[in-house]
Amino acid sequence: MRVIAGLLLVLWIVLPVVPVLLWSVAVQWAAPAVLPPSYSLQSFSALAATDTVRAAGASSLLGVGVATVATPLGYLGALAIQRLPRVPARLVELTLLAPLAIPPFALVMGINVAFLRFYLLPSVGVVLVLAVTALPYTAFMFRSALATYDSRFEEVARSLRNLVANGPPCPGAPARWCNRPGILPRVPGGLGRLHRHAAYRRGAVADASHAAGVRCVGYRE
Amino acid sequence: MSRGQGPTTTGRAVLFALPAVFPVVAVLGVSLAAAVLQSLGLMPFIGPPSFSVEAWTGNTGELVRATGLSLNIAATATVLSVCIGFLIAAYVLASPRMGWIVGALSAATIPIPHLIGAGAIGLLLSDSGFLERVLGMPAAFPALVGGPWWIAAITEYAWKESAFVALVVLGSIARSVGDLCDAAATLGATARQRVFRVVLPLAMPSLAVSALIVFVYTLGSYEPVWLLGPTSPEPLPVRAVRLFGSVDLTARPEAMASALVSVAVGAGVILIGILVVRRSREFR
Amino acid sequence: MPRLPAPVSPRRRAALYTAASALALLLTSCSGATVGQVKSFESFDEVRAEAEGQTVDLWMYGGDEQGNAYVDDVLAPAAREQGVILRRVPVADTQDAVNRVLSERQAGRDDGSVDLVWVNGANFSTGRQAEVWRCGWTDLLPNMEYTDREDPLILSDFGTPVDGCEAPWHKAQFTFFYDSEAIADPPTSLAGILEWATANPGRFTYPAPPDFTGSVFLREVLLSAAGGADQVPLEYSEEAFDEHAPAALQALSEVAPSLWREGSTYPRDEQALNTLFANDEVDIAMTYGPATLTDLVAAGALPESTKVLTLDEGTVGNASFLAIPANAADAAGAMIVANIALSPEQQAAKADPAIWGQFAVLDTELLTPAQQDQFELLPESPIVPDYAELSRNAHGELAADWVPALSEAWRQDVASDR
Amino acid sequence: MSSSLEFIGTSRSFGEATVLHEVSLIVEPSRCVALLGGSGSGKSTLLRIAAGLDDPSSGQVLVDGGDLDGVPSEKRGIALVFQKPLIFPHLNVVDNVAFSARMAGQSRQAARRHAMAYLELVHLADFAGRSAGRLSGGQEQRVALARALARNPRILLLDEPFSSLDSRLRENMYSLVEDIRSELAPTIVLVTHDRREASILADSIAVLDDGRILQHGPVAQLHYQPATLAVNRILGGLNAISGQVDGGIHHSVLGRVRVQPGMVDGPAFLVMRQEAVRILPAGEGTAVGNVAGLKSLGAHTLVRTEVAGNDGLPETLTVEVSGDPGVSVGQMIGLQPVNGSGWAVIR
Repeated sequence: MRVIAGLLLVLWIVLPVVPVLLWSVAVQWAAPAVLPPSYSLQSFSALAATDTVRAAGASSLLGVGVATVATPLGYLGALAIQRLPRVPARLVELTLLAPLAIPPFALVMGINVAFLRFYLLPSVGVVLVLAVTALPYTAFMFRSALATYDSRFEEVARSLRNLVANGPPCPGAPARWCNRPGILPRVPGGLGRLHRHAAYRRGAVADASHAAGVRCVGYRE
Repeated sequence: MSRGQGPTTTGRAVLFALPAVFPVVAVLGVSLAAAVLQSLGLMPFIGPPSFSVEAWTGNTGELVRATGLSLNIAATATVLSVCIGFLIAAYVLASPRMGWIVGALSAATIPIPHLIGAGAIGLLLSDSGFLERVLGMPAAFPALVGGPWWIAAITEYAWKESAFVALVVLGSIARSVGDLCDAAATLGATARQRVFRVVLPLAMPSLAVSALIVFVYTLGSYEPVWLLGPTSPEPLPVRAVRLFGSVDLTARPEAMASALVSVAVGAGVILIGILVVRRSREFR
Repeated sequence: MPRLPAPVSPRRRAALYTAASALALLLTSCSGATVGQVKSFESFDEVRAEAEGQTVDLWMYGGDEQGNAYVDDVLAPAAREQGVILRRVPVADTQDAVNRVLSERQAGRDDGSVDLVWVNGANFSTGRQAEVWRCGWTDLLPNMEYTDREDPLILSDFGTPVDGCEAPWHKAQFTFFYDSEAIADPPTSLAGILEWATANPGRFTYPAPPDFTGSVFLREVLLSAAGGADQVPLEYSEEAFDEHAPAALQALSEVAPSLWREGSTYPRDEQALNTLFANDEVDIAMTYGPATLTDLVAAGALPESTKVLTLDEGTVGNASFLAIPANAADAAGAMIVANIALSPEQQAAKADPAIWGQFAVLDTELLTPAQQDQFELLPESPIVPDYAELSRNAHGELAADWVPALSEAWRQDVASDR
Repeated sequence: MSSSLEFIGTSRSFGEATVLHEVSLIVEPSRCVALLGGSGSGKSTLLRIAAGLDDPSSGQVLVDGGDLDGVPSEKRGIALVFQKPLIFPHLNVVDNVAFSARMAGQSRQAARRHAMAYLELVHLADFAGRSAGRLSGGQEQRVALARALARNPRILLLDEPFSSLDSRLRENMYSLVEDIRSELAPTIVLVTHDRREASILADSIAVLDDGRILQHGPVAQLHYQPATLAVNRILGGLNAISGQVDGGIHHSVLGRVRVQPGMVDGPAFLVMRQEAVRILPAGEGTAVGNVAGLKSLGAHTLVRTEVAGNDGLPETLTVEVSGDPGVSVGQMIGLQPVNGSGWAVIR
């Protein structure tokens, strides 16, 4: 029973990819042939073409650019939401959520002219728009990361800073921890979460969550 | 909680908020303002600007129909994504070996763009597509791509977004759910009961949030409905993009009106969603 | 702890002001932006001098692999020999390039990123309305001498006078093709095709307008329903539309239940129609670029039994052009490219079915014998007859304004019906 | 409703590492056995195997003589209280306690009524409507206990349930367990690393070390008659004096001490609990020691003495004295076992 459920889920996930994979090695493949009559790796040679390589490079650069902008901004936004009084915090929260509601095509249709008018480099404009659409995700990921930290942590950091201010060196902790309490000590946590997120994307999630949760339904297999 | 302790902390917090808030407000503000102006005929390509609500009132029936269709597609896709996503998550938690495979495969589909996903679903479900060929080209093969029920488009959304839902759910409960399931088992809960009486309620908050995101995303997404839907009727994004790209320069205001309706519906859904989630948390 | 109301910090206020003034700037100068005076050239030598070292961005539909390869491998090297770097910018729809130019004009930019566009009649007309094209430059091109100045296809584009605002590139003839294994005795007129479709339910369809090919089909039905190409005025008017469109729409509505999928949906574009044809779902298909058929059959994308179907009453033909936006940053370089593209060598290379197979716009009688030989020696396509045969009884395009009007009417009456 | 629980040759390995080595143990109905051992000794694994949350690599688990192999956790009728309370966050207090009854198919109302009785037992009836997040640690653990008991388990397994509580709360929990034992008389297996807790709560203690049961017996036996040096150490015994047994008498720096009958002749350690030695003025007692150190335990003091006998190397002997020991470092004192005989172990 459980095996059947698993196979169905695998089928659900994999089936749409199958024709794509087959087409990628097919020379020609007209109906009603269930499988391509002949195979070739020729289409993959296009991967080495300069156009493809350039496009891949541009995409990667764009991705890196957007991540570089959206990650720290999201972190700062999350920090602000955590520290601001209730009403302004809500406002910031809603503002950072707002790009979710706006479909990218609508965003681009409207802003195109403004970018041109301000002589914004096209690449900068694209990064800006994509970063804005990515902000809801980074901000809220950092928010939940920060929420898991006890506020006591902040108090410890604060008392450490007082120690520094009053003379004695910060005991046992690198000086940078004392100088910027509440910021640096937390970043690794947030980044850790990011890394975990990245790991999820690579499929490692199954492993991690598994160790924790395998036992849920069946204790034996 | 120690938040908002006096003006200096608040001031610093405002400073933190600015770099994130400013670009959002600027980009959204400018693009929405430009869209509103264009929809009202105040930013024409040719001729002097002249105020007109024609783009909004000229074809209200079609605008309403497009909105209804978009809402229907988004709602169906969201329900499917949430159900299947939860099943995937529950299965990953439940089965040691197979679960690992299912989880890894599911997570691997997340970086695939919707456009590619739409192409894949098209190859799979279209007339004389892969599925029909595998089934031996039956005469009764239903019109999935371009059919009246938007099945291929909705399947594409469900396929891509169920993986997203599963990822969010696993990320939020994986740490606590194992122990709680142990506790439930020793309290007499069967496997089924553990899934629906423990895992499901635990996953509820992340399911709600991901449902909201999926709904708003599918509402405003263009490629899958354009590639996999029928020629007519049109959902909002398809209508907006078609009019935006029309050779008829006077169609631009209507394109903007369609886009703005899509924005308004998305914003409305998010607001309602936030209220509902808040309310249900208070009731607990 | 009681929550304190947040004081609006000066910085925040400053940010608000910045945003507001940015918007204001946008609003005050949002319309009627005028592009700076277009620099005109007195002679082609002047153009040559200016063009040296320029990089020309040619925006063109990117979905035709043979066309892409021709530009990259044949045209661009020839341009480089004359000191101009040619860069191909692929777009999904030619209107995207026009939109880009329009947006730049709206933003008052005179350093436009589009230098050269492969336009079709509808886009050209749109751009003319908005006055975004540079005009009066084609007479400077030395290679224009090989074209027939009286050729109506070159004088007007979809009913819009060309006026030296675009340089001809190649000719195209709307063409049907069919699967000779499925149809032994193909119809020979458009009315015959519709009859055949009714008699063979589910075996025919056409791309949904506003797709380019679908729009052409619509116009052909309009002309056929009106009793011939000479019955419909080229100029668009509401009266002419109301007189002739209903019959065409009725014919399409009547045939719709017999189309593929009972006409409940239509293929999105020419590629989608080709896929249906290749998968043996329909037996007749159509294209405005018959040149591509040879390669598609050779590559196996279309069955070997594919045959061109010529109509007794002829089909619509046009020339496609290269246009230069008025705000192009590298207009001189663009002219150089347009001139090279018109050269007999390039036209002959492009006409080779193995390269692209597009019909030349040159008048062979104006060529030297050596140049004529280049065309004589071109291999013949096993699928596509020569231009003379394809364009027999051909008629010209209706004015561009017919295009959106027909598409919209089709969407309302035919597509939404089912 | 109480049952017996029996492990027969239960082993468990994870890959290369073997956590349990053929553990055999019998727990009689209504008795309370404490599994005592340090971290990593395998005691929690043994409980998880009993509860069905883990499978033994080999061996059997029997309840009332019936083999549990293949019986899923939820059908075993064995409740487990974990180190963490593991309160269901989506349910309030009473619904947490009512969980097992709901899973068994009872109506919400009946399940809650049933649950209230157990909340009263743990003195939390007033908190029934409270959400799970708003309880203190001690309250959470009491809810967990009530929730486990509400299942009417044949056997109750407690996996260090009180280790995270402060000492006063812990005392309260001990008396709560006493109440529960006298009222419901469940069979209990308690896992703990705290020998005091084991001694207070359990009828017998099984000492687990490195996946093996070293000794299982009544509390007093474990303390005064340990089977090995390790058991002595785990139960807090500080003294092991090397020497020789000859004819039932142990010879060492402490002199001649009568040991248990049946002890074979040869080298052996004399184990003598620190509480079982008395300090006397110098010159009295069976041995003479030199006070080497004093360590206060509050009301008690540990006096570390060095004893040098006629034969052999000097040995350290620690004595636990209540109140002020009245000695100082460097002072010579006399030492004497409280009851004239001692207990010898070979290793």
